[in-house]
Amino acid sequence: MNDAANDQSLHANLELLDHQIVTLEGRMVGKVDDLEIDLTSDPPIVGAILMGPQARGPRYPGLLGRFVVSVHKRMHEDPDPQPYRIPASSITDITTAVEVAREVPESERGLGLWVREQFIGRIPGSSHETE
Amino acid sequence: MKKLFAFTLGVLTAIGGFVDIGDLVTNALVGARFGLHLVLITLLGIIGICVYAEMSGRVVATSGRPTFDIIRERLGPRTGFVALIGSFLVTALTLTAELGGVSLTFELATGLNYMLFVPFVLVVVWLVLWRVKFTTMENVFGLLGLFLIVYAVAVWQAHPDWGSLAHQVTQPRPIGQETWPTYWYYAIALFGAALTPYEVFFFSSGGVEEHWTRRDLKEARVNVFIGFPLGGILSISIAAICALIYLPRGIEVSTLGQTVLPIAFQLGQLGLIVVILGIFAATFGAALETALSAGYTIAQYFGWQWGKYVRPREAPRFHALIIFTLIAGAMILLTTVDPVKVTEYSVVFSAVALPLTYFPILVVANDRRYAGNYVNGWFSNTLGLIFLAIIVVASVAAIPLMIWTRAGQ
Amino acid sequence: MAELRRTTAAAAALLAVVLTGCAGPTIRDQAVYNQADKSANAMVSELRTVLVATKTQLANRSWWRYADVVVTDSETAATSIQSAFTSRQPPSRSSNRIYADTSTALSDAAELITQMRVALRQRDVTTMEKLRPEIAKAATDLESLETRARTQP
Amino acid sequence: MRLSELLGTEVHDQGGVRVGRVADVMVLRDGPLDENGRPAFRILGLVVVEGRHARLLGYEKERRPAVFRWVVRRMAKEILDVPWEHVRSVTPELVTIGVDAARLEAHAH
Repeated sequence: MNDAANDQSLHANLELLDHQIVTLEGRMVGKVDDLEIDLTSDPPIVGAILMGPQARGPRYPGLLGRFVVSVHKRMHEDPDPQPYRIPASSITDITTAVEVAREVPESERGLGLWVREQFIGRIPGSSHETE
Repeated sequence: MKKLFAFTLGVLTAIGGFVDIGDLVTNALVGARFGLHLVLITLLGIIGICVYAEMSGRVVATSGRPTFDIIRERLGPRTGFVALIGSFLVTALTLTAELGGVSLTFELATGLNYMLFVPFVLVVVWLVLWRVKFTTMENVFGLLGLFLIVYAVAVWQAHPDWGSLAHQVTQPRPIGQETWPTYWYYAIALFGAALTPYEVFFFSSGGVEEHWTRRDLKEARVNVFIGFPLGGILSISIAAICALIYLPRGIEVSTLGQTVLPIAFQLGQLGLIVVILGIFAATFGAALETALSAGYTIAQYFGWQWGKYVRPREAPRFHALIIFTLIAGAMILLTTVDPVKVTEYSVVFSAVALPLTYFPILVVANDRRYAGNYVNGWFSNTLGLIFLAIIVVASVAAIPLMIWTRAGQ
Repeated sequence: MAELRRTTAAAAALLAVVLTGCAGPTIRDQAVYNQADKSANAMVSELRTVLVATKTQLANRSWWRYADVVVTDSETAATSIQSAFTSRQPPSRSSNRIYADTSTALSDAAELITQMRVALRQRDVTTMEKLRPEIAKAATDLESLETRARTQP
Repeated sequence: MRLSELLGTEVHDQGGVRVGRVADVMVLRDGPLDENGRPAFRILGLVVVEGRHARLLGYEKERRPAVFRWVVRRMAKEILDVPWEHVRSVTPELVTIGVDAARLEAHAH
């Protein structure tokens, strides 16, 4: 646990929102599309990172935002899809990126998973170690 | 050996990135109409790309954040989305021009219509992107692209009146029937050709692909300050040879065949083989860079896993984006649109898209959390601000000038 | 700033027509001269490209397939320059002469380039060498026509 | 509630006088321990900006290049720190605070 992260106050909008989320091994999980704030708890806390179209959509102006949200809702299996939620407790380090523990990169769920299984994964050499 | 290979990242980014189809066509076209009266603008573009790439390189080496990560972090999703759409369209347009350029080199070599080669080029470009390692890809096209030095050799071998060439450089004004609006239109085209956004997207994302750390910073700077000026010298030689051979004859350049003719005229068959190979490498390398950059921009905006340093299975949407953009580019070419015309428009739209991607980098290069103790000093900030002003003016003036001069007619 | 002067002049003349209600000869003439100037300029460029390409090939400094691509490109451009000119500006009395001279000069030039492309494809060096001076002359004729069109009004 | 709903919300004091808009939320990881034994991200307070269209772009703490900082600060007019204990009520449309703007300190970092 990086001590610097917790003894220094953070600007949530500037230093958390829209930042890249990475796993401990450096895999990219997604962006901090929004933050869940719990004002009822004492003291009020930032409860979780929210990710995905349901979190990002409302932040776009008017039509574009509603479009993103509604298209994702129609394409999604369950009727009322919620944003993907990463509890704040699994944040291990905050630099210019937000490092989280035990997180499933998007290529193993949602659209990323579909593209991997139905498309890229089927092309020969897709598990070829290029580097 | 890693040192030598890492050095070629700068060379490829300069040759492949700097001298691509946009530089080739624009410099040939400008040389034939304005002689060297626009060289000061090219020099400005070279300094501009050095400033922009150096800042991006410094930020990625110290914080690991490539350009489009920063754009969304600092500008937010909305303004970032505008920058994304602009940059992606320009990058896709440039990719189309590069694919056209590669196909045209096959036409020049075989005499067969370039359209026949477009599907073949599409598959080969994708295969290289899919299987060839990032470093190997750089070395091959970086070194092959050096063949474009044949333009400088041709200028040298033409024994020009160096005094009159130098005189033209110091006289930045239109000549003959050319008018000021056309002069400024081509100034922006040259500036856009020298400072194409995808070069910086590729350069900074390449820093992540190559796992740069602070230790690689010095090398990255050497690559920028050697690579891009080298590309710049080649661009100026292209303009110079066309000025020497075409200007007195009243020939205006509108095809790749004409861009290459002065080399054959001056250096013969060997020169022609070398220049066609050099253009093949430059446009093929640039096709790889623009295809990757199409993936980099969108993946970095949404935070999806990207990069050739991971197995394709682990970056599915990144690779899907590259495939769709390549196919779209090829389809545009198959509508028989003139690749040279596509190139002319791509460089002007590059100038339009620049400000929104350059400004956040200038801001973040001053932020200690991103650049550590390599933050901008007063010199880089002064240069950075001067070029921000130039970039904004060029971006605002580009479209009106394009309309006024009917794209330079 | 020739271009700017010309466009503002044309705009002013157009306004005059609207006000006076009659199509004076000046606007159509101006357009014909502009078009003659531009088309001649473009054709000279294609003729000279063919000269450089054939000179290079005859001196064995390129290969036949490459020279064929360059000359064929010039031929395509030449035919479109010629058809663009003839199809657009109907002449008025005073601009008739320059219109006629330009159309013939353009079609002769396009014809010469086509003959050169044919000779080149057959690698018929003697015909190529015969055609080159004719193409050179066509280029200089078009250049003088260009200056005539530019200094006409 | 989501952070994006709080950002940009108008801030008035209890007398209904406009103080500004929420530009950022300060957090510190020293809250009660969560199930992984890590401290929670406690909300320290709000950063409130007086200017209507101000975007701080990091210049609430950055200093260079000076011209950017000057422009941001001019558009922002005031950048104030509102400690959380002064916040009386929070809705996505309005935040009311229990102290008047004059007694708030400028945002320091």
